[in-house]
Amino acid sequence: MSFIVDHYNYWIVVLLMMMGFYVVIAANNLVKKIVGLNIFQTSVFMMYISIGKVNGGSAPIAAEGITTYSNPLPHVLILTAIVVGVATTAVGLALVVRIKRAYGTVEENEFEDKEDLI
Amino acid sequence: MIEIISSVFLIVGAFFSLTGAVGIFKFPDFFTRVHAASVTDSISTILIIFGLILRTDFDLVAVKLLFILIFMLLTSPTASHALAKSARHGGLLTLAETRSDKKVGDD
Amino acid sequence: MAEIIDLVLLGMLAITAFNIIFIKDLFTVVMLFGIYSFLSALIFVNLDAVDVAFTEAAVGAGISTVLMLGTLALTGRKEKASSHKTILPLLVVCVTGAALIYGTLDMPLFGDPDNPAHQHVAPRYIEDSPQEIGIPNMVTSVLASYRAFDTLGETAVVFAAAIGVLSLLGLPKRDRATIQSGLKSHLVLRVVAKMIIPLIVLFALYVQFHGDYGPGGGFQAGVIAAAALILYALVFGLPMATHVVPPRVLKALAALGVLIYAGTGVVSLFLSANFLDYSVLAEDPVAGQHIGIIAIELGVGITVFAAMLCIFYAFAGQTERKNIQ
Amino acid sequence: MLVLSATCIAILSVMALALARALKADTVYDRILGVNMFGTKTALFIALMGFLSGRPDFLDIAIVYALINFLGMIAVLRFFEYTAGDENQEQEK
Repeated sequence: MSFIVDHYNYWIVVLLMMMGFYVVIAANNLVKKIVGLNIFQTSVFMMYISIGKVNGGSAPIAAEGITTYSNPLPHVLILTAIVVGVATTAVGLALVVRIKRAYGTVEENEFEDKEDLI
Repeated sequence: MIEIISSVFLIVGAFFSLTGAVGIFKFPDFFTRVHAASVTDSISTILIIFGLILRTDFDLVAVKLLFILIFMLLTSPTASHALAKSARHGGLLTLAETRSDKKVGDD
Repeated sequence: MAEIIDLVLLGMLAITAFNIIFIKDLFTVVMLFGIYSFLSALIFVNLDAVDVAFTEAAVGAGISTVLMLGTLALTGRKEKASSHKTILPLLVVCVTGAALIYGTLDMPLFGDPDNPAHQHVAPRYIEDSPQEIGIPNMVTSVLASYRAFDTLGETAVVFAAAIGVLSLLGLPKRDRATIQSGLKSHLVLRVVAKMIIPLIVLFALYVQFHGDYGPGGGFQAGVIAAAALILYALVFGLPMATHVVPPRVLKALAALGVLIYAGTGVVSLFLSANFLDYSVLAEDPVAGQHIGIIAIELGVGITVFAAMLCIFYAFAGQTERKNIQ
Repeated sequence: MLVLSATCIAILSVMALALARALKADTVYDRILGVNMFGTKTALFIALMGFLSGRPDFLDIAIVYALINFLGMIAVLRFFEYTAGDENQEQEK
């Protein structure tokens, strides 16, 4: 029982990662692929934050009467990663818009028929 | 004493939000469902935030809670209104209208 | 109680993600993705990462959703039936997942204070940073002082992403104000938006300068300020927004933010210290650290604000262009 | 403390119901309604959670939630008005 309690967080995070990964490789639509990529990315964030958690700890902002704090280092790494993540998502979406304009479709399997258009 | 008043506020607020959640499943058409969601949203926000304010020392935290209250009271009904208006604009009918349409169709 | 909340939230997260896989209507997918971001931010709050939750709520749920909706407006909202075989991806995913789960068995226990991750530099940050840097928010001190190089890199990445989007899509022309846009028929919405947009800008300033004492800082403040203008553009139309904050100014601001950040480092170089070592900026090292952090947070805030708004303008400009054609 | 926990659980179940509504909806408007309700309840939940963990000074996050929820709603409505025109044109063709 305690084994499950000590690990369930990691398992659900891995499950989420699998779902995101599946969408990225199985989906045909490029926008959906980007959504999948974001799910994948969030699961990685959650993994980091889970590692940073300390039982009985509190948010790492110093206050009177609090002695245990959670680890601030993963928070810093993930905070910047989120902003960079949305910036790269924006670039990805911009590419999708351009692909739509060039090929008239955002479905992966429909590009093959239009390769001669390039 | 304050603790008890605050508890009453919180419990009544939680009750109202639960009724709202039941409402969005049980009511027959979209417009009544918006009604259920938006009315209970406002009242439960007011009650819960007041309940929480009574638990503070009336410092910056209370001011922030008041700010949340004002913000939510402005935005939540506006969003509901805009959504209902948009649905109406998009051609969604109320239950009564759907029924009378059917009658006309039957005739 | 915290464990129960954690479990329920993770469960809802898994259900949401599972539904995203199968839903073909991309509009619904994007809405569910918004919920997904909200939920993950809630989990971050529950795991004590308040700063991260702040960022995820503002960036993930806000900006990402708006940009994805903008893309959908251009590319269509229905996903066509997939021609892929699903067996192979499923196999790959299951093998990867099994390997990772096998890996987690050796991971340190969840929440264990003796976890190796808490032994290395973290105790120093937790014990010394309030005295050394002089601000209570350890995340801000690590972000802006101990790991300032890293943050400079991230700011540059955000700047580069804005350049990338602009070179792919281009900014809207300023004097195309003749097109009708915005939510013209929603009178209540327009009035309320007018009332709350100043409040949002005020809140952004609060987050910017209160980031040393509570959750917040340049990244979050920049995004919130950008959200205020995005709201303005959505309600009153893009031409009005570009009238208020012209794209030309945004380009300059995005560069200016990075310049302020790097400039702070150069100033400390000239005062014969290391790059981005703020202790020399004032006579008292702690006061110097504080000045440095305020300066670079300002740089980060300006860059993030300008970059996010630039990206939004680029997408919105595309949709308006499609409207004309 | 007990009352706070009970309120938390109540709000959590409301969130679950709103999520169910967003997942299984008759019309797309019902879906948006579910998402909107989810957002407002999340903001309340954050406020409650701060009091539950004994550090209520993190209410800024609840403000951000309320704000972003509103922004998302407006973006969705704008998307609707935008694509509605498209669909009409397609029908005319």
